Amino acid sequence: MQTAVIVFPASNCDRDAATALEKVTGKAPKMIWHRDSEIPADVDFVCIPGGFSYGDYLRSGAMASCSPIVADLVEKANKGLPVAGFCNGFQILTETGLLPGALMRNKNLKFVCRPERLVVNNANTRFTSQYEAKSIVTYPVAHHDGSYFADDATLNKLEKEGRVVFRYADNPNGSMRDIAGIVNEAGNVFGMMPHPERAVDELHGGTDGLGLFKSIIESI
Amino acid sequence: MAKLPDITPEIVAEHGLSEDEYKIILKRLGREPNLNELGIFSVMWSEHCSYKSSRRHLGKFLTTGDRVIQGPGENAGVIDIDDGDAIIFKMESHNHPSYIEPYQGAATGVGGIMRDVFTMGARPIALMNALRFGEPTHPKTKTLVNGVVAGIGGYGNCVGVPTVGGETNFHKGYNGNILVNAMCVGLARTDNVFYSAAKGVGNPIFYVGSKTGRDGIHGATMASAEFDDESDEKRPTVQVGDPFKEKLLIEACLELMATDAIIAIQDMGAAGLTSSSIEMADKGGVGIDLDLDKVPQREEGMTPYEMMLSESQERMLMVIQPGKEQLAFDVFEKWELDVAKIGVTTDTGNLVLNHKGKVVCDIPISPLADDAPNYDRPHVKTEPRPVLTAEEIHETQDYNDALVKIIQSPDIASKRWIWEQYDRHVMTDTIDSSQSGGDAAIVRIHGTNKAVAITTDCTPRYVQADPYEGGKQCVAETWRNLSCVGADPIAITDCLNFGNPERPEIMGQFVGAIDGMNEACRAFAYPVVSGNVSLYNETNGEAIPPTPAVGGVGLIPNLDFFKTLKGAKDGDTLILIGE
Amino acid sequence: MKALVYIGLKPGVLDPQGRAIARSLNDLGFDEVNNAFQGKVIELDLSSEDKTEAKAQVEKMCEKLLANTVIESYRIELRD
Amino acid sequence: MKALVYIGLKPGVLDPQGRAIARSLNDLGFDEVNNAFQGKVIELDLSSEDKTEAKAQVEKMCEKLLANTVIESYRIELRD
Ligand SMILES: Nc1ncnc2c1ncn2[C@@H]1O[C@H](COP(=O)(O)OP(=O)(O)O)[C@@H](O)[C@H]1O
Repeated sequence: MQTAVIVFPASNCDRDAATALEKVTGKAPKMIWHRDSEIPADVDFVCIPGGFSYGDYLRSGAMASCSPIVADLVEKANKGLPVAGFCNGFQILTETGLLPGALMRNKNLKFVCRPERLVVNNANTRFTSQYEAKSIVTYPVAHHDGSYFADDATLNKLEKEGRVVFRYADNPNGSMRDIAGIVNEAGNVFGMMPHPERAVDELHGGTDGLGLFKSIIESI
Repeated sequence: MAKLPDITPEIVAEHGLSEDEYKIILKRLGREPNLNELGIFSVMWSEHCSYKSSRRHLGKFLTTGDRVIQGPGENAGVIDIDDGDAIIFKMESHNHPSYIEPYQGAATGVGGIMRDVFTMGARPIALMNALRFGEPTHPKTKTLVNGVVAGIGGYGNCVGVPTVGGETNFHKGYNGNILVNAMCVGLARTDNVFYSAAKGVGNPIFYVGSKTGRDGIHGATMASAEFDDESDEKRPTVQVGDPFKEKLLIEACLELMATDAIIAIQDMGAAGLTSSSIEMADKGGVGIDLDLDKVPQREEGMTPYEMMLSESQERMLMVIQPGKEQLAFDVFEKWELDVAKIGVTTDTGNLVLNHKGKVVCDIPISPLADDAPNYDRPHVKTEPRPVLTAEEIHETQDYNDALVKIIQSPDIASKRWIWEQYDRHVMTDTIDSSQSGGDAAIVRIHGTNKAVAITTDCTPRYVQADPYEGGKQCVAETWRNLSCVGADPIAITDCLNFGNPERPEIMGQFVGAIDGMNEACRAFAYPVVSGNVSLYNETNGEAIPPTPAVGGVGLIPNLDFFKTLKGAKDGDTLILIGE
Repeated sequence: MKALVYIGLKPGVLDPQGRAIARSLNDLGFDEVNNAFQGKVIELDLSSEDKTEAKAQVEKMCEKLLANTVIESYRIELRD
Repeated sequence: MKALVYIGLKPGVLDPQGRAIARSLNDLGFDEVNNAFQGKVIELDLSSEDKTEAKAQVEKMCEKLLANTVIESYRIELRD
């Protein structure tokens, strides 16, 4: 099982993601530099980590979504490669169009960092199979642009198809319908604003995130 | 280039140099300086760079100890935390810029202190901030708090270093002068610490980071405005920070530091290119020739004066090992930073600046440091306020009401609104932070079972009542806070914020506080390894309360043994220790 | 040539920035402010010669990068 | 009445956003972009009647809240 983490110049959760992946798979992920043009063929799962990719000027994730490595990622994701984006990774995935909707400035306009309780809305995905349906997990959030927006038709479709994977128990940012994480139609591309990779260590604040990484490994 | 104006007494005064100081310059040069040279002397001899009012008093501090690898005098202090690991840390003020433009002022304060730390080879692992604002009801306070907090978060969060703690006070004494003190703690290997002394002759000098613009060229620019027509276009501006660039700069510097390419390195802080080049040369006992045409420039038509005095952010200067130039270019280009070889070290002992084929400055370096003014400013001891005994205080009739009042007081009230805007978890080594309201933050050394504890403390009203006792108390409080979480306190950094040192009563507060702090440091064998002085914090003759902020760092050798506020249960026994 | 690109939120998309501005202005006593909206302007300095061509290119820039058409709409103005 | 307030950084102030945008556009192959600057537009919906009066008020709003004149300059346009 080979995992990989894409590293943009101002990714800052790349090490955190790598630490979590290594903890669960026992093997260090490949770190893929943003200027590389291809995801290596032996990679089974790609993580887009949190951070500020290219400084997040213009809009969070916008510039990263135009990078060469992301072009290759989009192509491979469309062919079924499992991909997860956390925080900035989620923003990048929506900017590429792999996931619907957009992440806007938090409703109160402030950066928010705190542990957040989340409801596992669908435990039937390859990202959440290790959780009980409707169980509550705590992951930290840390973002300025995390308010999920999509038009009603998209939101209805997401809900009908069970693609709202996580919901906030106490919405921290104004996301529509309390959406914290969603999956694409094919079920292989997942994004969420909270940080599961920051919830894999008792000393650091809890291990609720392990289930998510174990689910991914299980599914491959 | 336009002709430089003759140096008049007005120009000298605009540069903040006294007549006596100017006379020393004339004597050492044996001639009149030109405007570029005058500008360089003025920034090097400014309070900020020369510590002319404070130097002799800072010299009293205990600065050595078993674990001290580097005390004051470098970009930051370095302590040994065993196993080949070193902690590098410092605190610094960005008070005035934060009052003018709270977001950018605070942001660039965070950027500056991080550069001081990674310049020495450390990866920043934690940030703290000590903030003082005016009364909550003052019309400016709300905007200032909002902007400062957003700026600190905006910069630190983006770079990806957790902001794990701090302190915030409100007092009318800060209505016209807020304090924004930022502290950064970094992790390095003891055998890979970098210093600023430029060694060797003929070694290439590299400039890296952002381009140089006309940022923060202070009042002195009025003099330069006389010889250009577009003075409006060139008006001095507040520095704007670019945390994205800083992140790249950290990664690039650390990557190059893993090789043997760097002989010396210095960040460009206040007085950018001037102080960085002169400090490196002075410490290494060499001269420096710079070709200003090679300096990456953001704007057209920049004069040597502007380039030397610019405070553009996110820039570094380094002396590179000959033969390693290409390696340096490759690393910085990989991280998409501007990089240029702008000069060489020489054996002349002079700073020589070339611009468009002309020598525009040629001055000996040693007087800039050796002859820097060092004043023994008159000071009068602050009469300590009479001690208030418990008997003199009326017992409250309503304890509930008293409790509510205490909880409501802005100094005591929860600071959650502030620290929730700071990413406290990034790097996934934060064991305890503002979130739990503990006495000190705890940050694990990545991949190990040990941690550092960090705290900042100062109670200005104590220092105001009695500078000596108050100074002692600041240091003692950090010691207690570190001990409380189970850490062995090791060393402190400080940020001494005071009013106008030319007033004997202010100077008295300053000297008293230092003596008190030093007394505590010696009693605990708890040395000062770095620090910063911010004077002239006053408006219309009203000085801020004396505020010597202290940042303490301790070691938790084994994370199986530490304590936080978490875990108290119903029925636990409370014990009060001490008087 | 210069291109000015005005980017604003589409109607129906919540504009918390705009709201906060209106509120703050009201708080400051500017009661005449009923509503505020915040948008971006991006000024591009172009070395293009031909206006029609330039406009077509800037439109592409908007679609590819400058605007997120899920939430934003844009308007382009060219100036010499 | 509507007021449009354009706020941009003063010349000489570092504009990291603008630079990053220009770079990204170049990377995407838009070589004609020499430079980019990013500013804000704030649209105010006002219940004022008198134009001169409104303009004076909006100027006050700019000075007090909307722009930080240490680093930003602004321009006001009124529309019915
Ligand atoms: N400016 C700040 N930045 C980060 N954390 C802060 C700041 N101000 C206060 N805090 C945090 O809030 C908590 C409570 O602060 P404070 O009331 O000053 O506590 P104490 O009196 O115990 O020092 C502390 O953990 C402190 O780290």
